[in-house]
Amino acid sequence: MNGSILMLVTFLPAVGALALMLMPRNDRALRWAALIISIATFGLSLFLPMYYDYGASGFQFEANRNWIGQTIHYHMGADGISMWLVLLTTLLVPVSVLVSWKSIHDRVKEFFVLLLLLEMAMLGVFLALDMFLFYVFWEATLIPMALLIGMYGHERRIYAAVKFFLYTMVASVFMLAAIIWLYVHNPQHNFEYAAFRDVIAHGGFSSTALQWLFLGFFIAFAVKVPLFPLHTWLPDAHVEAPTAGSVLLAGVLLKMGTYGLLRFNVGMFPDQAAYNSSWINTLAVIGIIYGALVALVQPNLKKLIAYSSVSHLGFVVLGIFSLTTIGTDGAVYQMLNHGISTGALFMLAGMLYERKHTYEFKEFGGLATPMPVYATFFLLAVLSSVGLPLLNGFVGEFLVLSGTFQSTVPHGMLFAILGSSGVIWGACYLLWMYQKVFYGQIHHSENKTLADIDGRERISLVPLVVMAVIMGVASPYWMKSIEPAVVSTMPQAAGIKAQSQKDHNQDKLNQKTVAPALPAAVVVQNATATGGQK
Amino acid sequence: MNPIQTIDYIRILPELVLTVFGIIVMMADPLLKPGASRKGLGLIALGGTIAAIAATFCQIAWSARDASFASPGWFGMVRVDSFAIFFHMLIPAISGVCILASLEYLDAQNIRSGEYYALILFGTVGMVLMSSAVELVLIFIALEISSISTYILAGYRRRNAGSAESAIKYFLLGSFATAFFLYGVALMFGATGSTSILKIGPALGSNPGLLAIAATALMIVGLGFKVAAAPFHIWTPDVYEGAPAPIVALMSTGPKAAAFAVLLRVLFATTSSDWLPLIWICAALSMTLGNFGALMQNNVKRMLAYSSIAHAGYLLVAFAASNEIGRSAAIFYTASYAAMNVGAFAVVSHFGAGGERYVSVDDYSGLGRRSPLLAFTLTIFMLSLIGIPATAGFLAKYYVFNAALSANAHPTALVWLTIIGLVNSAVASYYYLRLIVVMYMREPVIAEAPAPASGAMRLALVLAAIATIYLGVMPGRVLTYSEAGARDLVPTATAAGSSTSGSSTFPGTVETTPAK
Amino acid sequence: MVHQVLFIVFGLICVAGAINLLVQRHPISSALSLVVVMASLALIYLLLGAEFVAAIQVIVYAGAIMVLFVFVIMLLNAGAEERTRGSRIALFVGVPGVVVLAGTVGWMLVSGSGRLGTVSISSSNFGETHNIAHLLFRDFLLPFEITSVLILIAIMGAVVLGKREN
Amino acid sequence: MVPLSWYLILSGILFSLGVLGFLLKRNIITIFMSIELMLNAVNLSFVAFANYWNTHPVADKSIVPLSGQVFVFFVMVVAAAEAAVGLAIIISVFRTRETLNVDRVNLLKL
Amino acid sequence: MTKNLHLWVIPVLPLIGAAINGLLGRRFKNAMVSAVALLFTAASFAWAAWAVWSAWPGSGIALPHIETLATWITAGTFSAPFGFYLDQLSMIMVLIVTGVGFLIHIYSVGYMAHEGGYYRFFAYLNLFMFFMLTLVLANNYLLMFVGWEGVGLASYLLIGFFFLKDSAANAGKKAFIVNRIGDFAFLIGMFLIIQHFGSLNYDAVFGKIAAGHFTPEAGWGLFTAIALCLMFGATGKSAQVPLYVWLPDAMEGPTPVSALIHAATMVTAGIYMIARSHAIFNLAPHALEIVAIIGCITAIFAATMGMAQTDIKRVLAYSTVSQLGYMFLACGVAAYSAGIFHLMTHAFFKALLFLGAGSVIHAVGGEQDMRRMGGLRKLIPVTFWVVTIATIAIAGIPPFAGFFSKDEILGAVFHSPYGGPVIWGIGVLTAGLTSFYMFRLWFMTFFGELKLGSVDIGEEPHAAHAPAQAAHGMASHSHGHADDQSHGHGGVHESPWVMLAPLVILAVLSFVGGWVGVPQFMRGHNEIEQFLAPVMQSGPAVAGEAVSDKDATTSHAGETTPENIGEEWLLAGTSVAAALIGLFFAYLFYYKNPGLPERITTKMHGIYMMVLHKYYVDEGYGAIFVKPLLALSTVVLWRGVDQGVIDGLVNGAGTASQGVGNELRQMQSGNIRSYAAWVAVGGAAIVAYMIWLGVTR
Repeated sequence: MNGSILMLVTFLPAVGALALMLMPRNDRALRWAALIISIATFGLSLFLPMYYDYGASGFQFEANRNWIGQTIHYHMGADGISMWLVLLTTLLVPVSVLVSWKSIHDRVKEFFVLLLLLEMAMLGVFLALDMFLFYVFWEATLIPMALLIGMYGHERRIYAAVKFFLYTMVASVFMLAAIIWLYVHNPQHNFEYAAFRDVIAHGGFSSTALQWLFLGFFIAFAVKVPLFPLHTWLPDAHVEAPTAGSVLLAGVLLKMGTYGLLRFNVGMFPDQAAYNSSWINTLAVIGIIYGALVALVQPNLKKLIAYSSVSHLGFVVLGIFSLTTIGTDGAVYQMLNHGISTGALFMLAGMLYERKHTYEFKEFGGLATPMPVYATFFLLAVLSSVGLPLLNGFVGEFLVLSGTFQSTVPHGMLFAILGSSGVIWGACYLLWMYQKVFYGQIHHSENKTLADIDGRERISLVPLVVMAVIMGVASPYWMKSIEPAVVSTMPQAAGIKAQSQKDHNQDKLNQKTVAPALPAAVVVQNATATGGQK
Repeated sequence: MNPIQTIDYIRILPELVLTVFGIIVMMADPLLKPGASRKGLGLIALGGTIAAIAATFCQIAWSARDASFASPGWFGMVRVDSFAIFFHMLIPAISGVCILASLEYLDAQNIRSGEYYALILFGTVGMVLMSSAVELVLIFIALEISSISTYILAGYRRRNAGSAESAIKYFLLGSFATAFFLYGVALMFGATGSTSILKIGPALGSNPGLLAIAATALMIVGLGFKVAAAPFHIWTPDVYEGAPAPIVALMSTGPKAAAFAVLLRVLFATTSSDWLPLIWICAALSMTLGNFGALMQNNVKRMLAYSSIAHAGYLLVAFAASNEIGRSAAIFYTASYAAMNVGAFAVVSHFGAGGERYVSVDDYSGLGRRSPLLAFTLTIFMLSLIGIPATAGFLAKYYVFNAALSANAHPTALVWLTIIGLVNSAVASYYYLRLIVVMYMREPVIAEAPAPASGAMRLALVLAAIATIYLGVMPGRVLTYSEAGARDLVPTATAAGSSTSGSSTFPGTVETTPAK
Repeated sequence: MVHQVLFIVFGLICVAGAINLLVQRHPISSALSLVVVMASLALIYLLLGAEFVAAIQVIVYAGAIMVLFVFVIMLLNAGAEERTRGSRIALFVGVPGVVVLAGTVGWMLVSGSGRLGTVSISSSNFGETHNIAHLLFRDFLLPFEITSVLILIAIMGAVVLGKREN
Repeated sequence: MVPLSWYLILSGILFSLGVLGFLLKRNIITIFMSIELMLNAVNLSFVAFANYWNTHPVADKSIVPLSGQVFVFFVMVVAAAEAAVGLAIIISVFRTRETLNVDRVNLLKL
Repeated sequence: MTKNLHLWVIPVLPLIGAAINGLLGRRFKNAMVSAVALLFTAASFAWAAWAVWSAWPGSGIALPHIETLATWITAGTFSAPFGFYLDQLSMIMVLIVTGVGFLIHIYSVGYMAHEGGYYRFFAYLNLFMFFMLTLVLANNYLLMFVGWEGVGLASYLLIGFFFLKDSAANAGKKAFIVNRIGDFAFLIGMFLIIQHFGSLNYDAVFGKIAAGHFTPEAGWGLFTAIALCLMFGATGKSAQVPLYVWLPDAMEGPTPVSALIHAATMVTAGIYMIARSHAIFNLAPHALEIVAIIGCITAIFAATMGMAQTDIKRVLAYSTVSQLGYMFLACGVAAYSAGIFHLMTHAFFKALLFLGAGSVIHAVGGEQDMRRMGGLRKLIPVTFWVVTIATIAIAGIPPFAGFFSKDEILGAVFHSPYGGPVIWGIGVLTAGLTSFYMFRLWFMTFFGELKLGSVDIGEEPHAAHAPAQAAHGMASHSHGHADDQSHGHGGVHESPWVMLAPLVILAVLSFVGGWVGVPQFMRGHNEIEQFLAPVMQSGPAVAGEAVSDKDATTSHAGETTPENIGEEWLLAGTSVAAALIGLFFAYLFYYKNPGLPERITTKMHGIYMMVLHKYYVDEGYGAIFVKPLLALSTVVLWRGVDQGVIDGLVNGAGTASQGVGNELRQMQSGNIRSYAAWVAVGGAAIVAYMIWLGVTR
């Protein structure tokens, strides 16, 4: 199992897309072809966890060849973080092919071609270890997604597509500038992630320069996440996007943002990350609460889920910028969870749309009676999204929050407490939504005869629900590969504690109440520290 | 003994070949029936461009055999170094594709005269010569050849008032600018007693006198006009709108590339770098004016005209970097821009149909449904113009900004220029995207479906698309050429590089980043 | 001394002709004043010891080119131009620009006049035709040949654009 | 003995008048004439410089003062060519627009 | 090598039952469904009994007995297992849960027989059993939290069982969210524990404490913080002030659910949690203080509200709240075992009361308003007798169960530094009120004459159900609430034995249940005290000093000197007296001359209205929290910030740049001379600039 596996996984969808382009416009055949290709990709990607060396940290399955001259390489590799994100992607794509089975009947070929191209680009983003390559894939995700929204969306689809495109485009040029700047100042004259890391570490750049670079990367990722003030493209994009689009947008594209924050902002700029953590965490917490509150009052099912994403991704960012191993583990896990639970929610919303052609709550109500199975699936998705223990959502949220709570970044405790209030809000808006859709009397007579979900839809939902349960009870299986990756991405998790303890006094105070009474506390800290290095 | 050797003829072989073919076309034209299609002549002209490329290969072979080939010939008039050879390759290729696009176009516009192709070929002679000329007078004449031929071609749709107007505008303003250029040449002659670029540089040294400075300024005016850089860009939209689409394809790339070649030769001849701030300003202005001007355009040709202004701006960023990377970036950019822009205008000229009826953005609505392939190719070109990765446009931009950031003269200023450029390219994505949006996301507004593209047009589109993708994915080979060209351009690249960091009154050259 | 007087005289005639070109409203008068400018320039060329150039200045410019102009004016029987206010820019932006341009260049020349030194009617056979010919057909052979292409284009262009629609 | 600068200033004046003519004249043909005026100005400075370099011989043998006059020759050729083409274009404009007033030739704008 | 009891089986069995019924139940017959449900519950009860028996103190298995199944979460240095913890405390709890739970399952078979969604009901019920057992058997706080949240979910589902009724759906949602508010605090508490103990396992945490380098905090410190967080969590689950509001609404659920979840088991989870964390509480005097006060307030507050209710189930609901207040009070005065004791007895008699009430409602065909009842004594004798027993028990009249536990608590309160005579007084008063409203219920229901339908006050029957009956298999036609008895059985009738059997068993328990805790001064041995002692003592002796020597004197009154035996008798006497007074007034108002209440209420109308409307607490919460929050979200955040500010800026930037574009295009006037002007100006500028440069150099 050498690097070739990653190349296969990444480019099989592209090849498939090419094949689809050449196929005749026979919708049925096209659907099946797309399904087979995406499932094949998923099957292929299963090799990664199978042959992953869980003992080792760092990147595996690496492939590194010259691409353009000596400077730009085709360098791919997977570690515990990217591997699972890859699997998430390859899992969600066949699923979204299934949900688009009937809902897409016009320009089917283009749709699946775009879908597969999108998959290729997304996989590339998670696997690229050469910053240039990374940027190439990063931008490459933009077009297919924008087209998917714009070609297959609903009424205001064009506005949404353009908004999505411009938001991301404007933001990512800053990242490009930062990347080029780093390349220019990189003595090795290449775009290697590792090389960038140590040129930043030992390049002796002024902190001002590093701060600007940090921000350059940050803005690009913050828009994708999306972090609080930059989130307004998300609701529009989601509401207008076709179901498959929403699933992948929420399930994977947003993760690209958090992945970037973790891998690059924190991974390459440890000191800046610590230095900026407080306002970033503030934004994250605002996002958590703000997203929830706005979700609470949405009259539109999909908008509600979209805003809930803002809230959930807030947890992820909080976890990453808690700069603790636990918090970041939780954040990575939460990425996967959100992909699964929110993906499922969007699929369910889409199924409802296929039947009712609206997302407005006032059109629903009492649907539990005509669609019991659907209601059950929906309930499970909601619960996993609410973060009910024994479902996946809880593990992530709990680790994020407890990580943040113990973190020594400024006001860690405060952020954790505010963030924890998310559990209340989550319950509020999601149960509210569930009640609006399923409980009470049926007000619209046509709803009485709505068909329950059929076999295809069940098949498309089952994997996600099952994963939600498994990931809720068997998290160590994932952690054993995620944690080493996290540790090697942010070895400073321990270091920062030490130094930031010096310069954040209010944190010292927190400790003081304990320190005399409780050597245990200190023990824990050191333990985490050592845990960091190992 | 005869001072003119074979090697000298080889030095101008492409020009000779093109001239010969041009004359053939010209002679053959009267033999054809007045009403008959001139496709045949077009094919001959195409053969001419191909032959020119072949001639260039012959030059390459020769230069490989004979080291003295790269030294000036014709009594120091031309210098066929790898820089010149790059453009000897590029420009005939551009003309060839434009001719391919014209074959169908002329019939569609029902223009029945073969001079068209002859003019393209002669114009190409001028452009090719511009890239290898090292003597201001020769440059001037070559410039005039290419300009005058494009003046005429711009006015080729004689039934159409717009075409005539664009011709007159282009002609008057062009001559106006040429006069400035010429005045500059005169002053340069006065300052140095010579007009050979090779002699000017040493004569001026790094601290030229006022005359020389004024001369440089005036020449920048003239050439800035030709490359449509702000503040001399103003003619572009009108001329491009009126001129026949394939000709726009040509003149937005061919003469531009040649003019940039001249600009490179002229600016980097003198080791003084007084012009850096000017170029900085021109670059920033061009990018901004171009992109913002295009935002609200509803006429695709005008929109692309503004975009070409903006792209001239990006290219000038590479000049502003004024280092070897910058020069090679500029050379590469001309090629990439040629690839995508020729393609885009080829699509426009095909879609425009008879009398160029359909040139507004809305006309493109639903093209994605009605002729997916055409839409797809146009999408490729648009994406490349936006600068989406895996297209020529992206790599070209990347190299330009890379050059700007790696410059060691005024780093801060260039960082800002880079930021301006990147933000601009983000803004620009809006109006390029608009075309994609209407093609794929709106329903058709015009009844008749676009006529199927002729074989030649298909070929032209495919070539342009392949070039765009190739330069975006596998640019290695072309890059090595452009780097070689950059090296030959200024034999003492290091000297130039160091001198760029010479004294200058450019604002805000504060080092924020102590690069180790 | 003579030289100076002659220069001043013909210089003034030049400028006067140029200004007249501007103020005259009928193209024909403008054309004729341009002829005046050219003629007097030819004389100034003589002062500078450029016989050949002076000659072709009269023959080619004043002769051929201006005749062409006049011919076209007649062809299109262009009347006196109407003073339309098409462009305020030209007036309020362009003219100051020109003033600045002239000012700077002029200032530059005046200030540099000391360094530039003087010119005189050279006794040498400088500017004689055979010297020029030698230069033209040897050093400038390539440009000379290339001009043929230029002229070819010009002719073709004139034909293409001028010929009646069929 | 006339200072070179006089000639240059004269040419400068003529050039500026040419530019002014371009800006202020309305008749296309006249505008074209002003361009010719500009070219003449340039020629003047060429010739003047030629004479200057001739009277001030320099060490560098590669400098050929007379080339200044040769340039004038080329400029005239170009001017002639431009005249031919330009007038042809003017004619075709007149055909389509029935006017020679530049202010009326503004179909293409914005 | 201690014997492996496979404790995990106890919770998992009901889970399997839930899974089977949930996934396949729709295809099953009701008989099949109930068979599955009962089977797995019974099995779980049996297994629990076996485990308890074989782990009984002195049986060779060291207590606490910990079994770890697998790691659940591990990250950094933190790790939480699927681990189970059996000690005396969890023994009691697990037996109560499985035992009572099993009885209620049986009862439900009869009670729910005619409901739609039968399988759904039992699936939820089993699911609840699973989570509740996880809660009591967990060996770490995180796993307890699993159960904690899980029971919340189950109660959400069961309260909302009749989801066609908006009131039911709302009540379920309210319950879940209010609980979540508590859970939020619980989470914070856990974070604190992790941060300072590095683990959430009981043995680790309590071990560290038992190792004893902590003295009780003088002021507000870490332990107070932890304790308060946990306490707040408990107030959510155990329906204490200020989070009690969900419990009365929870009565929307089917009656067996009210009995099982909202009386016997789930609501006592808070008490269990505090008792479980007593070691921490012992170190936080202030926290204990607050717990005591909250308990006390809740007790009296709920009792007063209970007096005015006319819905039989709501009366019981408020009485539950008030009884839970007692238990809180007990914990507050560090008399944990007393609290657990009351928890147990309360489980018996309150479950019995609810089931009895259910039987009554069943009998009168869905009527819940006591004012429409009366004279049922003859018609449903069995129910009458069992309810009587339960009433006496809760009223705290010896020798019934309630008396002993309540007496324990009051005694402890009286002596405790956190309690004292005042709180004790309130406790006694509450006891009186309890007995009053319970006997009020008793008289109104069983005496006088039946006035079914005659009185037309009280909440209107829910029209919701007319369509519901027609509706799908899932829809409930909820005869429990339908106001007509159109289906099946006609007039008032005794419930079937499948329902009565559990009642009888529970009646026996609520009679004798208290005898395990007869205090020494009554010549008893207070077995339960002894039994729990090892657990409660596991709180560090050092920490104990301040606290537990006092509660030693109180709760092990046996070891105390003769003269306060008298005092003990006195205390006991007072509470009994209070109960009897309550009984007397109830007799006076609701049996002797039923007109009296009206006159009183009209006389003191204001107070009555306030009490009747539960002091307008719900309305208050609505006005203070809910409405402003929604308004804020809609107006300020969504419309204001999101669409107004941010999108405004974004779109504004877009339009602005387009405007700029338009302005710039004006340069393109189309006039050649203007163009030339621009070129000339540009040229002039460049030349001027360059020359200036040249000069300045």
